[in-house]
Amino acid sequence: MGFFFKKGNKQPKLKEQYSEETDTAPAKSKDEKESSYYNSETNLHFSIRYISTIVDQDIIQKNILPYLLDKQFASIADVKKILPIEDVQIETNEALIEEKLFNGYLVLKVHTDKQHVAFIAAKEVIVRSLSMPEVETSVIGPKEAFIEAIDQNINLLRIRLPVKELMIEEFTIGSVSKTRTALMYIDDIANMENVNTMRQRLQAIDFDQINDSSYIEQLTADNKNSPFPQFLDTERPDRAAGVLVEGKVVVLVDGSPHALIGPTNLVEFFSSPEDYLFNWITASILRLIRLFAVVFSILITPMYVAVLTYHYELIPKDLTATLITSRQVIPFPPILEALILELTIELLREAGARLPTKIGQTIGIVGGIVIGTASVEAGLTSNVLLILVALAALASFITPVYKMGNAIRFLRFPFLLFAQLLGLLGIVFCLLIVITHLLRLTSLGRPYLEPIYPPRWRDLKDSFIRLSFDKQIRRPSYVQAQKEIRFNPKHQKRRHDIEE
Amino acid sequence: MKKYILLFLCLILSGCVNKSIIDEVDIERGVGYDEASDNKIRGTILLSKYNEDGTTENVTMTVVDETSVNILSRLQRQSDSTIVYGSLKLVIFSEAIAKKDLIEISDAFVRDARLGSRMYFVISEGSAQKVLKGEYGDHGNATFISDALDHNIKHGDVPKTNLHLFVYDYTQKGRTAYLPIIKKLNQQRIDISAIGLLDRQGHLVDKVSVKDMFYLKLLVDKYSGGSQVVKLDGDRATIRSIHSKNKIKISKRNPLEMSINIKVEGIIQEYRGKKLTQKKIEQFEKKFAEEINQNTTKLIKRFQQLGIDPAGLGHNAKQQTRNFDFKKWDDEYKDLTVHVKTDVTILESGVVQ
Amino acid sequence: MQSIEAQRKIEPFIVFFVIASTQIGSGFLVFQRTVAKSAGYDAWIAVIIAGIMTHIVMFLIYKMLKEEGADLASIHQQVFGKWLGGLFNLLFVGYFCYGLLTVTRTYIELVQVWMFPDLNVFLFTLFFFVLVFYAVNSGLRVIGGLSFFSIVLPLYLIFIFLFILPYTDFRNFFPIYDHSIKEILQATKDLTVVMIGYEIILVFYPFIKNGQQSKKWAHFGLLFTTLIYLYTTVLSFAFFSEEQLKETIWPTLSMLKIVELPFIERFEYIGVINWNIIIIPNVCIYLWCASRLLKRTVKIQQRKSVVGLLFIILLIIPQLETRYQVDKLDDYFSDIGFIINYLYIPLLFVLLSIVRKVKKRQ
Amino acid sequence: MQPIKVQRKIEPFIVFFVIASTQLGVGMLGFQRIVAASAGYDAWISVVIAGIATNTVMFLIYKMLKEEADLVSIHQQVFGKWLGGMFNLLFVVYFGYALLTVARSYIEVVQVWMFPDLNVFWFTLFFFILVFYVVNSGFRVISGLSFFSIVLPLYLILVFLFILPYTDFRNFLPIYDHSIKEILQATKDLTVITLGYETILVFYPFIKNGQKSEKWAHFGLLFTTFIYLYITFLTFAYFSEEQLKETIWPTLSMLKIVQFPFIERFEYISIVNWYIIIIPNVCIYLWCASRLLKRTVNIQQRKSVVGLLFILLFLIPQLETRYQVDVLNDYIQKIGFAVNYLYIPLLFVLLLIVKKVKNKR
Repeated sequence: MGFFFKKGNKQPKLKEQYSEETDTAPAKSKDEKESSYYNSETNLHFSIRYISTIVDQDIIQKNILPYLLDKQFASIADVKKILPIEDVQIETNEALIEEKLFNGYLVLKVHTDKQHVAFIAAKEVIVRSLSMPEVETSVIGPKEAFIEAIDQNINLLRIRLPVKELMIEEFTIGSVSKTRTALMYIDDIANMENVNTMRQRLQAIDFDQINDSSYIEQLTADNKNSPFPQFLDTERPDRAAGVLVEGKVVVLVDGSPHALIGPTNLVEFFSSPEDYLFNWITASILRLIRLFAVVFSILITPMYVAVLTYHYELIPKDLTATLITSRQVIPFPPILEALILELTIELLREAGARLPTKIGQTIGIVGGIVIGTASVEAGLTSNVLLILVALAALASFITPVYKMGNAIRFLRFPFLLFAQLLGLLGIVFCLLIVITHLLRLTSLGRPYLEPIYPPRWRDLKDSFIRLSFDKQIRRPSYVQAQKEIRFNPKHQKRRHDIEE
Repeated sequence: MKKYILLFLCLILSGCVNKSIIDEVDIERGVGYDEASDNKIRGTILLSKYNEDGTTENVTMTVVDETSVNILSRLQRQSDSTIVYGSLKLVIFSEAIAKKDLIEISDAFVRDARLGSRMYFVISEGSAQKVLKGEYGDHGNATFISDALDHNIKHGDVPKTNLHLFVYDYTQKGRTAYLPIIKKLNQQRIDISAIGLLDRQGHLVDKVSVKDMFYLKLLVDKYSGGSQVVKLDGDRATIRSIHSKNKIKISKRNPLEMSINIKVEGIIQEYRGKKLTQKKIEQFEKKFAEEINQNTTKLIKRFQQLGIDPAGLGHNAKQQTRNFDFKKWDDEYKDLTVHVKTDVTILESGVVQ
Repeated sequence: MQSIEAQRKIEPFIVFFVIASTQIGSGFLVFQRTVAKSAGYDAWIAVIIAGIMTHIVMFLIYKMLKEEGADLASIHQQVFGKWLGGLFNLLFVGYFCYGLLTVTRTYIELVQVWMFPDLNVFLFTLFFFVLVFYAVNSGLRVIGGLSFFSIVLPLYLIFIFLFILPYTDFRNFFPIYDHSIKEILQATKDLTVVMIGYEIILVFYPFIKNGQQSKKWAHFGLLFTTLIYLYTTVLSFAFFSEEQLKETIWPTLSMLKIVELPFIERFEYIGVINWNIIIIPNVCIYLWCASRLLKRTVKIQQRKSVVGLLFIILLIIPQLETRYQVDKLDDYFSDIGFIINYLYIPLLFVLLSIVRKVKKRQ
Repeated sequence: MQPIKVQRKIEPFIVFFVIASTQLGVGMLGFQRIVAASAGYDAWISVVIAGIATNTVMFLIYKMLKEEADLVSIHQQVFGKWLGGMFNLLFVVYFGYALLTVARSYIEVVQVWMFPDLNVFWFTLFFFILVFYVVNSGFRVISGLSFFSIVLPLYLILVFLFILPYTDFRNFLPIYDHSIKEILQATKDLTVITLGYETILVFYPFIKNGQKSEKWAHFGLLFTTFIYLYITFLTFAYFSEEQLKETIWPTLSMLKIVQFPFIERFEYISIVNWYIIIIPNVCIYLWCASRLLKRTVNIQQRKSVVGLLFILLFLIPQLETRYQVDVLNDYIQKIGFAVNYLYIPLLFVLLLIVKKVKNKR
């Protein structure tokens, strides 16, 4: 009981501490350096301050100090003239010092002029080189992925869209992390309403730390209590460039190799970038298979539980024997059996994801085979269910977007519980809840279930199927792009007679 | 929040409804009714028990009671696990029951939503219990008998039947029902030995033997199989009928006369005799049509005498008459003239002439 | 007539395949019985004579086509004038359609008897015609390609026939020339009509690059089919007894019944399926010629007339139900074919020569 | 009335689905018996006439809605504030009653066909949680569910074709073998089964460009008429007249004969499917009732939804027997007929007069 009381008292204390801390003068961090110099030619004393761990010492030694010491450095205004560095700012605002200091600037003060400060950019940027996409891999097509440096990522997009209409707005988000976040869109294509919504949401974020774009995603989602991701995230510059041209909005976050895309819809999560690289027939069939697999993976185990628990009449007479004999020695009701197996699969997946790649794969395969076979032989699960669960797991892994894959795996459990509760009726109950939830969902205020509902015949051309590019005359209508037409359809080639 | 979770858990564990997990129930696949003394009914149910090695064991349980409905609840008490009857495939009535109580018993099957419409009602020669007690096939007796009926309906001479069609025929004015009759040959085999004809009250009154089953099917159903031997001046041909349909029409009113047009398309499967020319084929067509005419007319005469109407002449007459009076029809039916006209077309005669 | 684009034309040597494939059709499966009826085991002589006949007709045809831009329609116009010529064109359209109908229905009967007795004729024809439309819609170049495959792909059947050798008796042929010349000529007549189809070159000739260069290929094609026919005749005569042959409706297929390979028993099923490949270019080319002639005569877009013709035939085919009706269909087709190839074409040749002579003099 | 935000409104063509889904409900499972009782095999004529009748009423409704925004303002125009308000409340009761009937009838179907030992209270609770979730999400979501309730079960139309081998379409002959009176009686029975479309009087302000939706509303009615006609044809060809008169849910009984290699007994699937069909039905009634309450006595819609559901939740388990459910259905039919085919035309005439009088001034 005492525990609870303590908890109640803790809060004010914490506040006091916090305020005490801010009262005292900030302690200097070890890497904060300040040194004074003297320019003998102009007889000027000046000092520089910088954070040694984020500035490039090379720049200081080669490009700053020699010039400051040897050239005609008479007043602070001269700094701009004599330094071979582009980003030099002269400010009067003392408050900026700290921000600039921690963003890799040198702070230059001249003893004669107490009012002005010069900020000289000398940031050291450590960038890893471009690598292959790891989540959205594809056999063919571009093989570069975003990296953690935002400038590099913007560069990747700029190269793909070298037009002046590609707009970039930058925000600094996170009271502690000060993360640079870029909002990108194409000025004359994107709907300004979408841009404004995204801008407002980004500006409204009040959080201390932004570690990844996923933080932004969760903080700006339309419905924060939904298992479904409401922004598409991608690590592929080609995909990001592609959606920019469709009129969507892309958000890049410094330190995150994933870009956010909005508005999006449910079906888009099942399209893989490869769909645009194959011929449209192959791509469409693959997409349909993917969607079917998803439905299958959600419904098959709940169906098994429902039918075996309540609806024996539904089972064809030739199948009854198979089902009954496979379950004969199993001591659990179907629901427990299914839950055990589903959880096992989830465990294997988690274990595989946590372990280093090579061991992970091995665990996956070995675990699957060994545990599966053993549990069947031990009479804990029936082999029919083992097949179904394994198939369902397989099917759930083909979702091209990782976050959507997770949502789908999560969905299976409520379905299972309701199947146990009310049989097939329970499954439909759950289905209706999911449909209602999806109907409520929006992405940047645009309906999430489009083009299914509201039904948009036109948008079907790139949803369940992907029609050939010459049929993709208009941009998706839920984006409500300013310019709807993608290209001017040439005069339809006249159909010739057989021999002409 | 905790409260809700607790509530939810309660629900999950209790459930709204009773479960019937398939490996924990006994599935009733067939049921048979025999006469017992004192106007009681002896009911036998057939359960399919599935062994681990994939074989099916036939378990029968028998009890004598006053009504057919009580039988299951009495047997329920004798069983170690719940007997569920939703997958019932086969109901067998002994001939004695079929002559008396068939309709009363069948009410329970029609009324219950749990049962499918495709289940078979059959009449057994001799005791139904004995039929159920055989060991036919590997997948259980009920499956065996219903499969046997299935394929004989599809490719043989048994006219289409199931629970729905039985009720349809029985309840349709100007039509009477029929049911297949099976006979146990020995412990491993059964035979579909005849078609039983029921009168308007649902009592078995007549049987059509194997010989006439072909003609009965021509009258009441469409063909997609079945074959018949036709003899012509010492030559002999086996004609396999691949399609047939019939059309029943009122050909004349006052006095009422009806005509049945039967169209048969077939191929010659076997031929013994002189060279099979086109002329010969035409002769066979004619002969076959004549035989059909004769036999079906004979059948219809028999129906008229018994006052039954499996071909649905009354129903057809009603369709072609405004304000049809069934009372008048009942009188007329007995001496109604019925013309049967058959049109046989032989499509193929194989790869040699 | 507007000139035909070069890429629409076919190479001269393709004519070999087109001619050969038109000649090998449903008739190939049944001809032995017909000829054996008249000339017994001597019918192989009739095959040779029939082969020579086809060469003669082909020679006449090429003579007629020698003039620049000539085809059946222009020949008719030259000989009979615009209106009467148009009428004759339409008669040919009817003939080709009838040919198409006969070939299709005969093949369907084959499928019915040998594979699926309860085949849904309408649906099958529908599928078949969808395929045919797809091919014809793609133009003569594709039909030519199909002809090529219809000769090359089933060519292995020639070797398959060798498997019947253990069951043959080649002494059946002796004594050679045991039948009267009249009987042999009767058999020749029966045979010539089995081997018709090559007259379609009258219609598609303008689509051959350097038309006259194709002449030798056309003759090679005829020669090839003659040899194939001879080969089958000789084999089937050695295989069947004379009585047996007279009662066997499809001797070619019945022969295949004896073939049994380690991986497949009952080779005649493969034969029936193969025949689909052989039939397709046959049907396509008849349809193409019919629609082409219609275009040349009454200016209907070819695509439209193809659809129209297919639709009509699709409705007719399920009406022909019995073996007898199909037989009659075949008989009439033989009669008409004989008249056209061996009476009408020589007559046309004579008329054309006269007309050309007269014109030249003027 | 404050103006409704554009995002809250639905496209005109969605009205098609909303109207169609209100008309297809539990009634569709059993209407054949009722109409066959009066007009026998000729009842299909009644279906056509009933379709015409609904279209006529819809025409009147749209005429009224051209003048006034919704039912409340019509009532206010015609009867004044107080009397109008009372009529509004009557409509609230009507919708609540309809909701009760639909929910209870469906539960009965589940009881008879699937779970004889269903715990009605718990099931209703679940049912209403779902309903609340939907209605709470607003009209746009309800209309979305209507869309799914039409599109998802559409495959059933094809499934019905599997009964064709067991049908005899000559049953319809001779056509028009019943008196006009019998046919009209059947029409009357049928019109009340197809009701529900009058809800448009309430949700009309939520349609973008209301009057543009008129054709879609009529298409919706046409669509349901065709569906009803289709089912009627199949049922009559499938059952004998006697058999039909004894079958309570012919639509489901028909599906008992359908069998697939992977599933026997298709009627279970269809009952489960009917759940999808029922939900928007119930939701629309509830939404309309609560909306009317809000417009009349200014109760927050969310609160009245909870209140209504709560009341119904306690009413439903009280209705236990088949007979009670039947009586429930009988009353709704009488009331529905009075509302749709007597009251609405009357309202139309009154509104016309009121408008004329006002215009003259």
